[in-house]
Amino acid sequence: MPVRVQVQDFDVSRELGALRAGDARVGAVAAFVGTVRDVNDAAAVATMTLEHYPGMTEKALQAIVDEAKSRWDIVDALVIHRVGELAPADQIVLVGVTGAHRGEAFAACEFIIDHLKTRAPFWKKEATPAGARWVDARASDDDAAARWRLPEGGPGR
Amino acid sequence: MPVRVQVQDFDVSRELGALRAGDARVGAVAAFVGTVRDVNDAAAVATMTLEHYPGMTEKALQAIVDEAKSRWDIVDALVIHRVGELAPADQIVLVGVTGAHRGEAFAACEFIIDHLKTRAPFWKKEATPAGARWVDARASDDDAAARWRLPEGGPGR
Amino acid sequence: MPDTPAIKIDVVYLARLREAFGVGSERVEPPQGVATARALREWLAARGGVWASELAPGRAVRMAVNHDLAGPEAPLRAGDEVAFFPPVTGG
Amino acid sequence: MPDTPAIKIDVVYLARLREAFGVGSERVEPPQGVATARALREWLAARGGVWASELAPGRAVRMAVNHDLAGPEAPLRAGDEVAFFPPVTGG
Repeated sequence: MPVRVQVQDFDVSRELGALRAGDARVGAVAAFVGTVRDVNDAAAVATMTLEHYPGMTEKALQAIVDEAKSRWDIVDALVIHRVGELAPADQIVLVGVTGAHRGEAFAACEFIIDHLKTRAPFWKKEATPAGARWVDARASDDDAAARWRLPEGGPGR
Repeated sequence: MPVRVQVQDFDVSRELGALRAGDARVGAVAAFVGTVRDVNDAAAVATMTLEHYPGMTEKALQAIVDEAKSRWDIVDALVIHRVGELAPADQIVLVGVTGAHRGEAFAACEFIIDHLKTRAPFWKKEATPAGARWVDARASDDDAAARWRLPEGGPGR
Repeated sequence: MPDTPAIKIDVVYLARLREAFGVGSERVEPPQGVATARALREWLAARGGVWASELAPGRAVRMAVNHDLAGPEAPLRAGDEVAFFPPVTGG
Repeated sequence: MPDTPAIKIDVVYLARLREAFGVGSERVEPPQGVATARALREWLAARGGVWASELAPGRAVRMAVNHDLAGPEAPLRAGDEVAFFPPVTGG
């Protein structure tokens, strides 16, 4: 299943192994793991709670994966995103992309995480010594996603 | 140990876990796994043997990792490369890069594998139904490495 | 006009908005003139108080219609699910 | 000149070159004029046969001196380890 939202942790080896299993064309696996940092905007983070919008989340992630598959010559792609309560250093998200060659796998992997950050309905709430607070969106994430925009009339999404 | 050459397989989860262990600044892990493809230039590959140049290999890999650390704001980086006999779908190489933010981790990871492909002394010999043959170097690998070249007088390596 | 039946819209609030409003979802029956996502936002803001402040035009509020991100001019139909939420922060 | 002691160089051949030459390494004592990586390559090619064909100027042969990639003008000193190999294909 290429897109999953779950409370439990994931094993990167097992997930990437399953993603590339049985396809002998695969020579390259690009992966991204996002983890809970201990320090965010200068405040120590004790725990973090991830909320999402069931129904929309899976649809948004699948649309991002489909767009990546249409733009790059890759074999397969996987997104796993955790929700619920997480502690510093916990894994949050895994993006894995398999392909025959590494350039396209890297590009598609970075495309997926950049768009997940701006289009997939997840929200982080941090518990800090000063109390709980919702994490603000970053302008740098919008910039990261915007650089993938195709020129008007360019090759399709 | 940031650079390893070994016969035995590696576990991606364990290696990436060790790489980011104990550093709460890490929020992003970019990784690349290279695997043995079953088909290379239209011939089916039965097994592959990887030879290297002991002494130079470790020095070359360490130099590439050091250059990546000097060029991007990353926390740590890891390269594991296998040698000896491998079968289709086996893992060949792991590059892992940890950082506070994903953009620099991705760039450093791709930089390392691109330069490994052109500067680290490994050679692949494939066993195919038509006999054994040394794999030819790809011009596309030289191109991939060349795009990281800094302009003359630009920021340092 | 007064006899036209009102349409029913399911509205969902997420993250900071859910907490601010104290409600995660509700079924509303806005007047017939409320035909776009923007109009629905303005109609909800007209409730005043925290509704007015959180949904004020200057606030960064994202909208989705039937689980797709939607711009302010997205048309609404009876039975649509419309979500209001802050900019996303996953990954 | 004839009395100048020859320098000793350790030469390593890898991958296809090792197989073609049937030797993985040797210690050579080239004449004093052989002072660069390029000169060593030419001196070895002068052995003829497979040495001439594999090390011919048009062949893609890479060199390393003391475990660092080296260009043809890299100077050689007594005790250096010089490696000859095809373009690398790892990763």
